[in-house]
Amino acid sequence: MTLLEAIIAVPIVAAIAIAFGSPTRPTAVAAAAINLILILFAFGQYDLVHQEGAYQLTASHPIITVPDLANPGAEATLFGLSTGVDGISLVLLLLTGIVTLAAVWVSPAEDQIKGNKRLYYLSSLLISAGALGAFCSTDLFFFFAFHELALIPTFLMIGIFGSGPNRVRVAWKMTIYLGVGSMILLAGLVALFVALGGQSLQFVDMQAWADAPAAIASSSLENGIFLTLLIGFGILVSLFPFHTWAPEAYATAPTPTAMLHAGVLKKFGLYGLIRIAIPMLPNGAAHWQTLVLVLLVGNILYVGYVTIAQKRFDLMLGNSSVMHMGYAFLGIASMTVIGVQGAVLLMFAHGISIALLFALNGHLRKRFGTLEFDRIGGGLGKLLPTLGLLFGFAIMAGIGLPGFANFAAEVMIFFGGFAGLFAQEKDFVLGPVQIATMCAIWGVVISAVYGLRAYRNLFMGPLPDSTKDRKLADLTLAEQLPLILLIVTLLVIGFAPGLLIKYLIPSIENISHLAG
Amino acid sequence: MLDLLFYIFATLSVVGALGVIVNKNPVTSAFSLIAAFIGLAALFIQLDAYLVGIIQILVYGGAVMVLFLFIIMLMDLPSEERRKFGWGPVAGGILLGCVFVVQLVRVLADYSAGSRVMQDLPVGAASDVEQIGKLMFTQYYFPVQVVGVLLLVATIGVVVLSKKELD
Amino acid sequence: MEVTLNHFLFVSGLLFAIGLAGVLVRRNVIVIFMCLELMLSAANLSLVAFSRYNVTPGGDADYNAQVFLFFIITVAAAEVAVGLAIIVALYRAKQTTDITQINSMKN
Amino acid sequence: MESQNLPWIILLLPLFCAASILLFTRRSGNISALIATGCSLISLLLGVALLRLPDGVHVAAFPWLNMGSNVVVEIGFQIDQLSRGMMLVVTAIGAAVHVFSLAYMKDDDGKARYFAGLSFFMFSMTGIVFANNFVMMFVFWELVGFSSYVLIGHWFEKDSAADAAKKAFLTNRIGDFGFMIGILLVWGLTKSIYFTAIATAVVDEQILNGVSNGLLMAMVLCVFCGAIGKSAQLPLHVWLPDAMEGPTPVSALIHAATMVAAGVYMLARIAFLIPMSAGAGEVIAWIGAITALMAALMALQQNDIKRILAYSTLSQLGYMVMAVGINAADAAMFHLFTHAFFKALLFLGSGAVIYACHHEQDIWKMGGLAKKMPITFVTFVIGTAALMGLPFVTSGFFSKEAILGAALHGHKALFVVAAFIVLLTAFYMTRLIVVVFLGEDRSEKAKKAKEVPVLMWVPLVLLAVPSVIAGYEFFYKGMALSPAFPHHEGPASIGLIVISAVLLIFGIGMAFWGYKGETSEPMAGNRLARVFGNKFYVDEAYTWLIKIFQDGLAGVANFVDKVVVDGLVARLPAAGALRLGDAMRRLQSGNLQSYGFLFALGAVLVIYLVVFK
Repeated sequence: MTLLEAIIAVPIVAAIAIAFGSPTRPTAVAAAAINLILILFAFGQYDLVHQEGAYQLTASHPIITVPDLANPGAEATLFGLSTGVDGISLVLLLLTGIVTLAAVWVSPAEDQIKGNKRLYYLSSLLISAGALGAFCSTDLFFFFAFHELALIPTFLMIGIFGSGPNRVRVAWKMTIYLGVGSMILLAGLVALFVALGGQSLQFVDMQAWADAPAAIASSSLENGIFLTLLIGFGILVSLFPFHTWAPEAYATAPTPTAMLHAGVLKKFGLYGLIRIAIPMLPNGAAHWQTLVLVLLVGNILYVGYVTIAQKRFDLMLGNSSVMHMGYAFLGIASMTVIGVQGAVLLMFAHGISIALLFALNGHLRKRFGTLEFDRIGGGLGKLLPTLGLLFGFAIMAGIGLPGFANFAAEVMIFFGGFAGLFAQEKDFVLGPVQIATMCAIWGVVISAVYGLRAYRNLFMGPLPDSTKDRKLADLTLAEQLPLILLIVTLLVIGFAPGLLIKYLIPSIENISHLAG
Repeated sequence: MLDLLFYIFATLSVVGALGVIVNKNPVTSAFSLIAAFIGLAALFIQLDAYLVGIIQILVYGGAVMVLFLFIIMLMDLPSEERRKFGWGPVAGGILLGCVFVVQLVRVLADYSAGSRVMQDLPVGAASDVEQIGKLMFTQYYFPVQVVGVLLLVATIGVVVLSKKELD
Repeated sequence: MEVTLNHFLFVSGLLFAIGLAGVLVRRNVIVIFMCLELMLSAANLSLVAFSRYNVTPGGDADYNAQVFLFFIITVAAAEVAVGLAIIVALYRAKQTTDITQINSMKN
Repeated sequence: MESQNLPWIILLLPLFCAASILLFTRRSGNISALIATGCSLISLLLGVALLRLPDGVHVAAFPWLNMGSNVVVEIGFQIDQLSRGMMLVVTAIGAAVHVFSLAYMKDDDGKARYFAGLSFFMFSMTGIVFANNFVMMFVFWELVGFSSYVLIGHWFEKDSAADAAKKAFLTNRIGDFGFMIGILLVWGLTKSIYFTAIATAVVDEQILNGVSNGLLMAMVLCVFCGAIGKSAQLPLHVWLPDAMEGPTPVSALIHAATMVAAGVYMLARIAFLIPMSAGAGEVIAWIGAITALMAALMALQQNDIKRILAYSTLSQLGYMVMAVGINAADAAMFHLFTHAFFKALLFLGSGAVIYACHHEQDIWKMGGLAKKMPITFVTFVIGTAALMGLPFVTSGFFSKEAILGAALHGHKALFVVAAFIVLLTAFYMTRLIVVVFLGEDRSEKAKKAKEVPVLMWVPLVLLAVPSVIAGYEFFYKGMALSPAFPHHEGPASIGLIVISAVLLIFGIGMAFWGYKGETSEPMAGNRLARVFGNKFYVDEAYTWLIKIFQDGLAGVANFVDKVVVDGLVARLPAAGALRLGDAMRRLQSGNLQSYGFLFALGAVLVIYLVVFK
């Protein structure tokens, strides 16, 4: 068993152990911690110098083999459990490891869970396992299947442990939405597989086919496949206008699920675009670039204004997470090395910061039972100073203050957007990417508006009479620790983004057809 | 002579089968089914499959049908009451049966290999019991084990299902 | 007329069709179950017929088919046991063997 | 100590200070205050030591963000006259404000947070001053905005302070929106983000030849947007007066001397870019001039002592921006330098007054404080004189003359505006002095006022010194700032001095005549005065605009999202699927035999299709 297989296996084993009576919380926290250590170990094992961004730590267990066309007599793997990481997946593994640990940690103690306590902890671990598997797989089938695996516990968690009267309806809505997205995605992936010769589901082989000249003969076919993949992945990442599942689902989901889904699992769609759609269908990507730009501006500006209008903190967070996906799309759609790096870094940064915000959201909900700004009434800064301090960090990270990883990522995305200006020689004209980038920069103002408004409405101003007499406990040290873990991660990467970017650069430069 | 026997037993089994579906009383149906199974067993024997024919009688005609009769009597079922006799399902069932037979006839008409006559078995060949036994305990050893497990599971399943406390 | 393979196959098919019609026509679940057994046996007949007519190079019958038939009988026996147990349980719960009355799957 | 490490120490010392307060001494305000003040004093010493570091000295840079594709954002240092001089201002006023705050914030609950915020501000401001590239400047640009947010919102349980903090941050963000685009345009056009490299490319290699003027103008004005936000120029000036909700020492440091001047500093850094585009300088100059004029008019009718000073700051910043616009960045920096000292002095003075009057800020409830608070009075008068530009004896005179001189040479219309503002400045400052310090006390609080403690008046005295001498040649020689640092080189012409002196005397005289002995605003009924007092109703207009454009748009978007998008993308297909399912449900009778029938029918069909078709 290789390191990566161990990383996928640990949460699954822990989940099974919990199902069969192992103590829930200690097992889950231990598994998450071990996994984080294993992931950091994988960083150590990864050879930055010699491999030029190729998959490393690979292992393959072929399940179906076919005769190798290029190499008569030999067998080629059609499909099998193949694992491997490059810089991109490594960064996302780290994200998963950190968020899982925090999410398991902020899960309520057993006696506070109404319902099946084992299921609660087990689901978090399975979501994590699904995400890890999807990020580690270098086989199209398992890449897809692991993600689907993670959707089931998400559905269960929202439907069973969610808050609010609509939880079952919301769970269904999200599941159907994502199910339809996965179906479209599957259709696109199958079409891609067939169009690339139908010889292999291994990423490496598919990429090799795609890199061959005129790999897909008909450009309309390539465009069609890319569009299908875009919509499929887009639904999973809540690309405008397929985003309406997200805010409600996150507002309803129990805290660890919201953290894991918004923080980690949602990034699967973006990862898929970077891993499959863009490198294997570069012409399709170029053809639909303008469409993607229009949609992502919809994400940033339109959803941004929707976010401003929210009167509940959880809904605001849900919408803001949709909005920030627009930046990641911008980085990808810029089709530049800088932009795609920024997108991956943003996936990391946003994953951590939104998990942090949802964790704080959970603490507020636990203390107040409501998240409506009007009903909480503000002034909590004096009452709950530690919560207020950490909340301030989270909000500032969310709105991209320098020093947090989010800022570095956003700057890179913006630079990626303008890198296209280099391509033209003397005749500088602002193209659609640049215009979309400008819109995105306005999004920074929008996110400041809702972020500060939320902080103002929750923590600043005088204490209302309704909360004056209530005994509200500030965060205990145990409650602070996972939050601090997330904040420190954001700060470390914010101060030294190079720690992650050095892993990204070679792998992203490998993606063909990206502008320097 | 043998041909005559074929026609007799074939008629017996078909009539028995028809008896199963036209009789209102389940007990009568069960006895008709036994008749049909006996006819079938005779056909097997005519095909030189002595072991299979005997097992057909023992297992189907004996054990299974006794089980059926037990259950029928256990439940003390009256014959099917004549309430709301639906022509729809009856017509549909008969129609489908007829269509199936028509298709069968057409298939068989085109099946030239079907017009072969029976050859005698070579003299001195091992008996069917021996041959089947050899095959079962050599080549099909593993499936036999699996079937054994299946029977065990079925037994346990029946016990569980029949428990009174089941709810 | 000499008895050919087709004769056996026709009888087999006829029995199968009768069984099928019975399943669709009858409402007593026990009788339906009997008809299912009939259909299985009808299939057995064609197996044995093929076994006898498709001789091996040595001229002997192909006993593989008869082994297969054993398995079918065994499985059928198991199925009868379990099926009847289910019917009994169902009868206890619903006090009827009329399958038009057993439609909890609706809605 | 390696002298090359000096800038790093100056930069990081306050950061460590802020971090250690946050991490360790959060619960103890007094220790935190002492740590922060100690650090600021050390910083001052280091800031002075920095003056000895030669131009262009190589300081090791930290490659903060290596984006690949040869784009590396460094935390690097550009050490030249500009940054050395600015650093002196920042550390000197920072130290004074820290000491002043020790007394001013003595009994505050959030003392630790306050001093952490101050230290963090020192860190951010240092970063701006040292920045050798645009992105680094932007990083610290945002961070000063953040520390200003924290400090304005220090008394966050007051609604007004909380709103002011939010407003300041958001307004700055709007400016930064333009700034970021400007940075990207500069990068896109010159392929560099480093000031020296851009200067080489633009000035020496003429790389921008052939680029359309529209794009160049957009580039310059977008960069200027950053300055509009940070230096509170029209139309983003609204946050600065509201920022006076913060503690007064903060106003002195951040909202008078340093942060708001960062915009001007940045413009001086990139002054070589402005002439690249025809017309951009003109726009900048006029924005500055109009800001200066309107702010001065607004200052005429304010009754809050800090707001008067705030509008005066706006007005002076407008001066500086105007100077940058007419290619007199030297003059702008000179004025920034002198203004920082006397405006900090004035703010700390007003802080002393407010402290003595138990947090009364309405000038009409003061009066007669000159006798009770002589030190404060004298230093305040010195500051006022410098602000008005009293000829020959104050630093403000020289720097203001430099700007007026540049305007006279460059642009006559701007000169008229600028000269008129001299008159207005003299008027409102005299009004302030007369109403606050002279006459009789007009409230209980003013009656009980007495001289402030030593920790507070010492910084006043110390700041009064540079307010007087910072204009003279010898000051620069002493500080080793000459010759490249912009400073006074003798008055432009006798005529200029005469004009400004006449205007000055006229303004002072009018104010004396109008306000001597008054106990309430004599012009209260005047319609024009009301317009000034209400700040030209700009805030009201913005509130209205925000309501329509932001909240209205948000409401509409929310409605569209809930009804149209969700309806079309989710609910409509869902309803279709339900309807279809309803239709299909009729097939599911629950009757076993109908399923069997369908199954058999299917089997027969399959046979038909496979065998006979």
